[in-house]
Amino acid sequence: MDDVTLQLKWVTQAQFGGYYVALENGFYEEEGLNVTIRPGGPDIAPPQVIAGGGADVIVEWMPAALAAREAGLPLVNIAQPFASSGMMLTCLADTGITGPEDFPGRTLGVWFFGNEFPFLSWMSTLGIPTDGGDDGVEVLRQGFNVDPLLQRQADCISTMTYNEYWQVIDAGISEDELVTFKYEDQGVATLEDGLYVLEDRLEDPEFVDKMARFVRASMRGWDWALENPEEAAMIVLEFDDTGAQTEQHQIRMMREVSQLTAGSNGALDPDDFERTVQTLLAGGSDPVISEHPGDAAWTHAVSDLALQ
Amino acid sequence: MTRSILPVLTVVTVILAIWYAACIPVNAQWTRDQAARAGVELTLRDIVADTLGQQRPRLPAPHQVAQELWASTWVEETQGRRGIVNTGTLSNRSLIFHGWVTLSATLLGFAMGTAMGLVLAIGIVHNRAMDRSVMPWAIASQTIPILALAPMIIVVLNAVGITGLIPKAIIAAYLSFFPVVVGMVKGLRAPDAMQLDLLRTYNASGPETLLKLRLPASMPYLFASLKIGIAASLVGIIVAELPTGAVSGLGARLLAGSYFGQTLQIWSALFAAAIVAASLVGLVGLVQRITLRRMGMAT
Amino acid sequence: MSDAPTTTPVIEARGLDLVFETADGPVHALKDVDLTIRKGDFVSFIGPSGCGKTTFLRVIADLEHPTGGTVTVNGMTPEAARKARAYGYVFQAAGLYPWRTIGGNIRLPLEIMGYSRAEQAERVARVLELVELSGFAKKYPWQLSGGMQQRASIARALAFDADILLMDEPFGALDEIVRDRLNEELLRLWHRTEKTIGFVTHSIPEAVYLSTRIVVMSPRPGRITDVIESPLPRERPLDIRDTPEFIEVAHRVREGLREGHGREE
Amino acid sequence: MSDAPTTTPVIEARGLDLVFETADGPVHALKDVDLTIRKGDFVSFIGPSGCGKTTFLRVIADLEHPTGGTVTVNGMTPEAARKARAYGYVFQAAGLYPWRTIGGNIRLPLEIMGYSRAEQAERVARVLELVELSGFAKKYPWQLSGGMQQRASIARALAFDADILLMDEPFGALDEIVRDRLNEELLRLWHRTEKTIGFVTHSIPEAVYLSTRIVVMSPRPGRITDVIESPLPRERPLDIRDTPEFIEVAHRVREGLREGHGREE
Amino acid sequence: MALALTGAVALWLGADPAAAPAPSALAWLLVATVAGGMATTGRLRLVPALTLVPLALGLGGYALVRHAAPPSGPSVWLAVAAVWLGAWMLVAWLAEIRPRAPAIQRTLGLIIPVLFGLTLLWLWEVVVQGAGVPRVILPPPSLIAARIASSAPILWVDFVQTFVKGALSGYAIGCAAALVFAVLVDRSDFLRRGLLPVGNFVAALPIIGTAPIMVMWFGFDWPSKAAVVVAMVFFPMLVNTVQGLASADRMQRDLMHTWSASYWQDLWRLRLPAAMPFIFNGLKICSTLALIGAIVAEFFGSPTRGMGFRISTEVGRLQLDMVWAEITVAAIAGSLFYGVWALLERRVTFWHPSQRRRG
Ligand SMILES: Nc1ncnc2c1ncn2[C@@H]1O[C@H](COP(=O)(O)OP(=O)(O)OP(=O)(O)O)[C@@H](O)[C@H]1O
Ligand SMILES: Nc1ncnc2c1ncn2[C@@H]1O[C@H](COP(=O)(O)OP(=O)(O)OP(=O)(O)O)[C@@H](O)[C@H]1O
Ligand SMILES: Cc1ncc(C[n+]2csc(CCO)c2C)c(N)n1
Ligand SMILES: [Mg+2]
Ligand SMILES: [Mg+2]
Repeated sequence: MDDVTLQLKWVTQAQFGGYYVALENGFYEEEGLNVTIRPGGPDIAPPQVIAGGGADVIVEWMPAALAAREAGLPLVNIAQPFASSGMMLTCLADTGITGPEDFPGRTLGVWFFGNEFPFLSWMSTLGIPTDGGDDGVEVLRQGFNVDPLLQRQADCISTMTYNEYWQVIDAGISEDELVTFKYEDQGVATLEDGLYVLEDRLEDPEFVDKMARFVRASMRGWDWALENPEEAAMIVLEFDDTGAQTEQHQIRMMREVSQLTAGSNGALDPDDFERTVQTLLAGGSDPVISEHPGDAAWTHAVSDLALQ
Repeated sequence: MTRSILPVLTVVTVILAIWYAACIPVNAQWTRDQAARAGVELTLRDIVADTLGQQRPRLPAPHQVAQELWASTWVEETQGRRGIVNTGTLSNRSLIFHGWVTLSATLLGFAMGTAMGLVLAIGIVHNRAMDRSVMPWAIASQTIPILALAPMIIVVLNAVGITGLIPKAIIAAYLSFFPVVVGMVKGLRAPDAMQLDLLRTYNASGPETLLKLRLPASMPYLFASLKIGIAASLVGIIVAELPTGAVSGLGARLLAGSYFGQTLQIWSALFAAAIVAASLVGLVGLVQRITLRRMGMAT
Repeated sequence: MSDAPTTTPVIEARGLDLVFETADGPVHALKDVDLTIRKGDFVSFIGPSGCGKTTFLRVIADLEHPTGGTVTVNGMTPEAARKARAYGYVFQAAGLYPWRTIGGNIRLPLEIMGYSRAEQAERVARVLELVELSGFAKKYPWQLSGGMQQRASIARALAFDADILLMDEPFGALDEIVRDRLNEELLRLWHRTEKTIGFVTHSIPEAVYLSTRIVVMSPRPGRITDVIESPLPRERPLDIRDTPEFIEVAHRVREGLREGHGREE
Repeated sequence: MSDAPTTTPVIEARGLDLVFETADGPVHALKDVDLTIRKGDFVSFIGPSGCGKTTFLRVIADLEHPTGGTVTVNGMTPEAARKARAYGYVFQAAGLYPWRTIGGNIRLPLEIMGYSRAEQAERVARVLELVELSGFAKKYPWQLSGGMQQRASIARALAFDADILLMDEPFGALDEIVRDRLNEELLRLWHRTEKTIGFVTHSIPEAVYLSTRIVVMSPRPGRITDVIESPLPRERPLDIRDTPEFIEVAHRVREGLREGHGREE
Repeated sequence: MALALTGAVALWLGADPAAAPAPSALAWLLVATVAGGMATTGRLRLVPALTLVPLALGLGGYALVRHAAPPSGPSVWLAVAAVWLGAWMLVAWLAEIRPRAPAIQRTLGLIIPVLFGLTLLWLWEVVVQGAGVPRVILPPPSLIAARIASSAPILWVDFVQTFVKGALSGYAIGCAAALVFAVLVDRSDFLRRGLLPVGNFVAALPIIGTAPIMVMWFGFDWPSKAAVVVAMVFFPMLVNTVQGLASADRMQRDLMHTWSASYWQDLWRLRLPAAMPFIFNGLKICSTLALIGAIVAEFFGSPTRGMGFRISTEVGRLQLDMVWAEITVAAIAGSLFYGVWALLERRVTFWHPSQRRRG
C-alpha cells in the first residue's frame, strides 16, 4: 500500500465528492493506495502545505497555481477533473445592475487569498479600476458567507454555482430577484479544482505511477458521484467532522458540481490551459502572471498512464 | 455564593430584556423585505413574532440560542444518530464533543504558556542580560498576528511529524505566555525594599529569594495574569482550530457556521466557548481564593 | 568590660560618607564617620531622627553602599561578612512576611541557613518563649498587635547564631515592663554568647543601661558627635539605674543629644 | 481640670466586647470595657502589648465593630461620628501613601474635607513646622527615616480641626528631645483648642505628664484594670516630672502595669 | 550552573561522531562555552570577556564561512551555536555595565535588545539559507527588508487603516469602557456580585466568533475592527482594574475611612493611585492584544487595504516576503505603542517598588 495525502482547497463538501466517494467505496484501496484527505479552510493555502511537505497532491485553482509557480514553487498540473468554471458574480436585481457596464461606482464582494485572480483579470479586460473611485468599483474582501448581499453591504458578491448561490436562494431571495454573471459566459473563465504536485517529484517514475493510480481511482469516484449524486452527497456528509453541512444543500451541490466535471476524463485540455493563461496575462498593468509559464506547468504523463 | 444569585439574576434579566428588545429592530428589515417580496401586509404583532423566530437572524433571540445549545448538546447526545447513547462515543455534531476538544487543547496550551511565562519572568527578574534583551522581543512577539503564522506553524510542525493537540497548544501557549510574563515581572518585583533586605542579611541565594519571597509576594499578580492567560489560551486554540483543517473544536464549529451563514450555530458555539472560558476563569478564581486563604492573605 | 579591652576590631569604619541622590538635591546621610567596635562590645546609637543611625547600620550590613570611606566587618568587606552570615538584623519596622505565620516567619532564616527540621522547631519554640509569644506561632502577622509584631521580628533575628547583632529600635513599641524584661534577656544573651551588638534606640536610660559604649549622632549631615564609654560594670541589675554613675552617664548623653538638636535650629 | 468636671460625655463605652474569630480559635481582644471620656479630657491608654489598646481606639473610630456592648461618640454611633469627621487618627505605623510627597500626604485630608487651596498650603506649612519637617514637604515617604515618617503621619492628623484626636503610639519612634518637645506642643494644642484626646503610649512618664486620666489595661482578655485620675494641674512645665505627685502617679501606673503582666504568667 | 550546562552540551556534541569533521568549530564552541560560563557565573570579568567575545564571534563566523560550502551539516550548526553563545556573552557583559550617566544608560538600554535582535535575525538568515527552507514557507530577513523598502506606500496605507483607525480607536474605547465598568462594579456590592460574573462571561466570548458578527453589524470598514478590538481588550483591562482597585492595604483604607472620605474621594485619592500598577499592566497587555485583534478581524471581511487583509491575501498568493513585511511593521508599531505605555508607567507609578529599585 502506498500512502498518499491529498490537501483540499476548502472544507469537506460535495465540491470534492469524487475523492470522498473513491475513498469510501475502496477505489483507492483497489489501486493499492492508502489515501488521507485533509480538508482545507479559509486560511489554508494548499501550495504552502505541499511546499512544507504536508501533502503529496493538492486541489487548487489554476490561477493560484500559476502564481505560485511564479513565486518560486514549481507546481505542475497532473489532472483536471473540472472542465468548466463555477464562478460567478451575483447581484441583487433591485440595484439596477443589468450588465458589466453598470459596475463602476458599485461595491463588489470578492474572495481573496489567491482566489481574486479571475476577478482581477475580468475587471482589467473590462478596463474597470478596482481601487475605488467614481469610475472604478469598490472591492470588499468578502468573508465566508453570503451575508454582505443579504445585509446589502455589497451590490454583488462572488458565488459558486454549486454553493453560495444556493445559500442566497435558501435565505429567501428568489432567482428572479438576482442577476448573475458567470465567468464562463463573460469569456474570462479560468480552470478550477485541478490536481497539482511538485515538479521535481515527477522525475521519480514510482511517484508518477502512484499518481496515475490516484487519478484513475479519483476519476472513478467522480464518475460514480455523477451517477449517484444523492449517495455521494451522503458520503461527503459522513466525512464532515464539523457536522455543519446539511443534506439538502450537499445533494444539490453534488448535482451542480456534476455539470462542471461533465466533459472531463481527468486529462487537462491544453486549449483550456492556453485560454486560462491568456486570460491571466491580459490583466492590464498588474497582470496575475507576468509571463507565459510554458508547458512545464502541466503534464499528461500522469493522466495518460491513468487512462490506459 | 448564595448572596450572588439575586444580583446575577437581576443583571441577567435586564440583559435579556435589552437583548429581546434589540432583536426586533435589528431583524425587522429582513422581515419587511420578505413580506414585500411575498406581497403581504404585516401587523406589528407579526413583525415581532417573526423577528424572534427567523432562520438566519442578524441577532438571534435568546431563546433561539438556548434551544440550539440544548439541541446540540443534550438532545444530540441522547437522541442523535451519532450520540453517545446510540454509539457509545460523543457525537461530532454535539457541542460537548467540540467543547471537549477545545478544552483539552486549551488546558495543554495554558500549561505550556504559563510555564514558559514563569520561566521567562523569573529569568528577566534574576538576570540583567535577559531583562535587557528578552523583554523587548517578547513584546514584539505579541504584535505578530499569530493567525497569519498559524498555518505555517502547523504546516511546519506537521512536516516534522507533530500533529494532534500540540500544534494548537503551541499557538495557545504563544498567546497566553505574554500576560504571564508582564504580570509576573511586576509581581516578582513587588516585594518592598525591606523584605528584600531581610533576605540579603541572611545571604539567601537567588532561588531562595524567589521561592520564599518573590513568588509568594507575586500571588495577586500571578492570578490576575493566569485569568487573562487562560482566556487568551482559549482564544488561541479557537484561532488555531481554523487552519488545522477546521475539523473539530469550537473554533471549527464557529467557522463552519460562519461559512454557511448559520447565525444560530455561530451563536451557540460562541456561547459554548464563553461558557468554557468563564468556567476556566472561575476555576482560576477558585484556586486563587483557596491559595490566598491558605497564605493568610484573604481577609 | 571597658577596663578589660578586647583588641579585635569587629566593625571598623574610617571616614565613612554616604550621600543619597534625590530628585530635589543630594542628602548627606553620613559624613566622615569613624568608629571601631571591638569584639563583645555593646554599642548603642542615639540621635535625633534622621541623623543616619539606620543608614549606618545598613552600611555595616551591606544594604547600603557608602559613597566614600571604608568599613570592614570581621576584617572583611561588609559583603563578605554578609555572605558569611555574620550578623542578625532587626529592622526598624517589623517587616514580617504577611503570607507566613509568626512561626513561619521565624523559621524563614533557619530554612535558608539549612537547619534541620527538628532544630528549626526547637529554636522557634525557644525564641517565641523568649519574647513571650508562645501561643502565637500559628497566627498571621496582621492578627497581632504592633508590639507583638515587633517582638516576633526580634525573635526572628535571635533564632540563628550570628556573632553580630544589629538592632534598629527593636523595643520602640513595647511597654516598660516588657521592655525591661527584654533588656535583661538581651544582656543575659550577650553575656552568655559574647555577641557584638549594635543597637539603635531613642531611650536614653535604655542606651545607658545596655551599652558598653554610647554613640551620639547629629543630623544634617549625619555624623558622630560623641562616643561615651560606660563606666558601669558588666553585671547590671535593673536597679543600677538609680546609681549616681548611671545618672551621670545619662546626663552626658542627654546633653549630647540636646546639642545635636540645638545645632539644627 | 479634674476638679472642674465637665459633664458632657464625648466617648462612652458600656460593656464593650470584641472577639476576633481566627483560624485557630477566637481571640477575646476586649471584654466588658466601661469607660466615659468627657469633653476636654486627655486620656492615656497603657498596658502590655496585645491588651487591646489599638482595638479599643479602632472601635471608637468605627474601624472595628464590637461584638457586644455599646459605644457612643458625641452621643452618636461611631459611624455617625466618623461621618461627621469628629476625629483625627494617628495610626501605630505611619501609613503614608507612597505616591504622594510628604506635603501631599498631609494635604490629603484637607482636600477631602474641602479646605481652600490657600488654607491647605498654610496648614501644611504650619504642621510641618510643628513636627520639624519643614524642609521635607517635597520628599517621598520612602526617602524619610522611620521617625520622620511617623512625624509626618502626626502632622497629617493635626492638619485639620477635629474635636477628638485618637493617637496610637505616635511618639514611639522619636528620641527623647523631640518627644519632649512634641509632648509640650501637644499639651499646648490641647489647652488652646479644648480637644478631647485618646492617646496610646508605652511610656509611663509620658502618660503621666500628658493625661488627665490614665487607663491601665491588661491582656487576654483585654480589659480595663485601673483608671487613674491625675491630680496634676492643667499647666504642666516639663519639670513637673520631678514633683512627688508625679512620681506617685507614675508609681501607681507602674504597679497597675506590673499586675497586668503578672496575671499573664 | 550555566557553565556546567553548556559544558555538558559541548561534551555531548563532542561525543557525537557526526561532529568529528568539524574539530575547529568544536574547539571554538568550547572556548565560547568557557568564556560564556565565566562571564555569566562570575562577577564582571572585564578582561577575559572583552577579549574573548570578539574572538569567539570572529572565529565562529570564520568557521561558518569555511563550512558554508556544503550548506548544512553539524559543523555549521556548531559554528552557529558558537556565535550565538558569543553574542549572548556580549549581551550579558553589556547588561552588567551600570554607567552613572543616564544618557549612556539609555543608549545601552537600546543597544542591548538591538544586538540580541540582530543575532536572532542573523540566526534566522543562516538557518533559512543553510537548511534550504523554501521561500514560500519562510523567507530570509534580507528578502523581507528588500520588500519593505519597495512596498513602503502600501505598508503605510495598511498601517493607517488597521492601526490608526481600527486598533487605536478600539483600544481607547475598550480600555475606557473596562475602566468605567470596573469602577461601577467596585462601587456597589450588588453590581459586583451581579455584573462581574456576567461581565466575565460576556467578555470571554472569543474574538474569532465575534468578528463575523461585528462585520455583519458594523460593516466592512474599520468600525467593525474597532468593535472586535473593544471586545478583545475589555476583559484583560477589567480583570486588572478590578484587582487593582482592591489592592490598597488595610491601613491605607482605614485612613480614608477615618476621614469619612466620600466614595469619589476614596476612588480618586486612594483606589485609583493604588490600582495604577495593575491598570498599566492591563494597558500594556491590551496594547499588543489590540493590534492582534484589529489584524485578525480583517480576516473576516474588509476593504482591500489593511494589514490583516494584506497578510491573508499575500499568504494565499505565496508572497511571504510581503507577509513578513507587514508583520515587521506590526511588530514595530506594537512595540512602540507598548513602549509609550511603559514610559508613562514609569512616570506615573514611580513609587511602586518594581519601578523604584531600578532608578
Ligand atoms: N532611600 C533614601 N533616599 C533618600 N534619602 C534617604 C533615603 N534613606 C534615608 N534617607 C535620608 O537619610 C537621612 C538619614 O536617614 P536614617 O534613616 O538613617 O535616619 P535615622 O537616624 O535612622 O532616623 P530615625 O530615628 O528617624 O529612624 C534622612 O535625612 C533621610 O531623609
Ligand atoms: N484582625 C485581627 N484578627 C485577629 N486577632 C486580632 C486582630 N487584630 C488584633 N487582634 C488580637 O487582638 C489582641 C489585641 O490587639 P491590639 O492590637 O488591640 O493590641 P495593643 O494593645 O494595641 O498592643 P500593642 O501595644 O502591641 O500595639 C491581640 O491579641 C491581637 O492578637
Ligand atoms: C477565505 C476564502 N474565501 C473564499 C474562498 C474561495 N473558495 C474557493 S473554493 C470555495 C468553495 C466554494 O463553495 C470557495 C468559497 C477561499 N478559498 N477562501
Ligand atoms: Mg531609623
Ligand atoms: Mg497597638
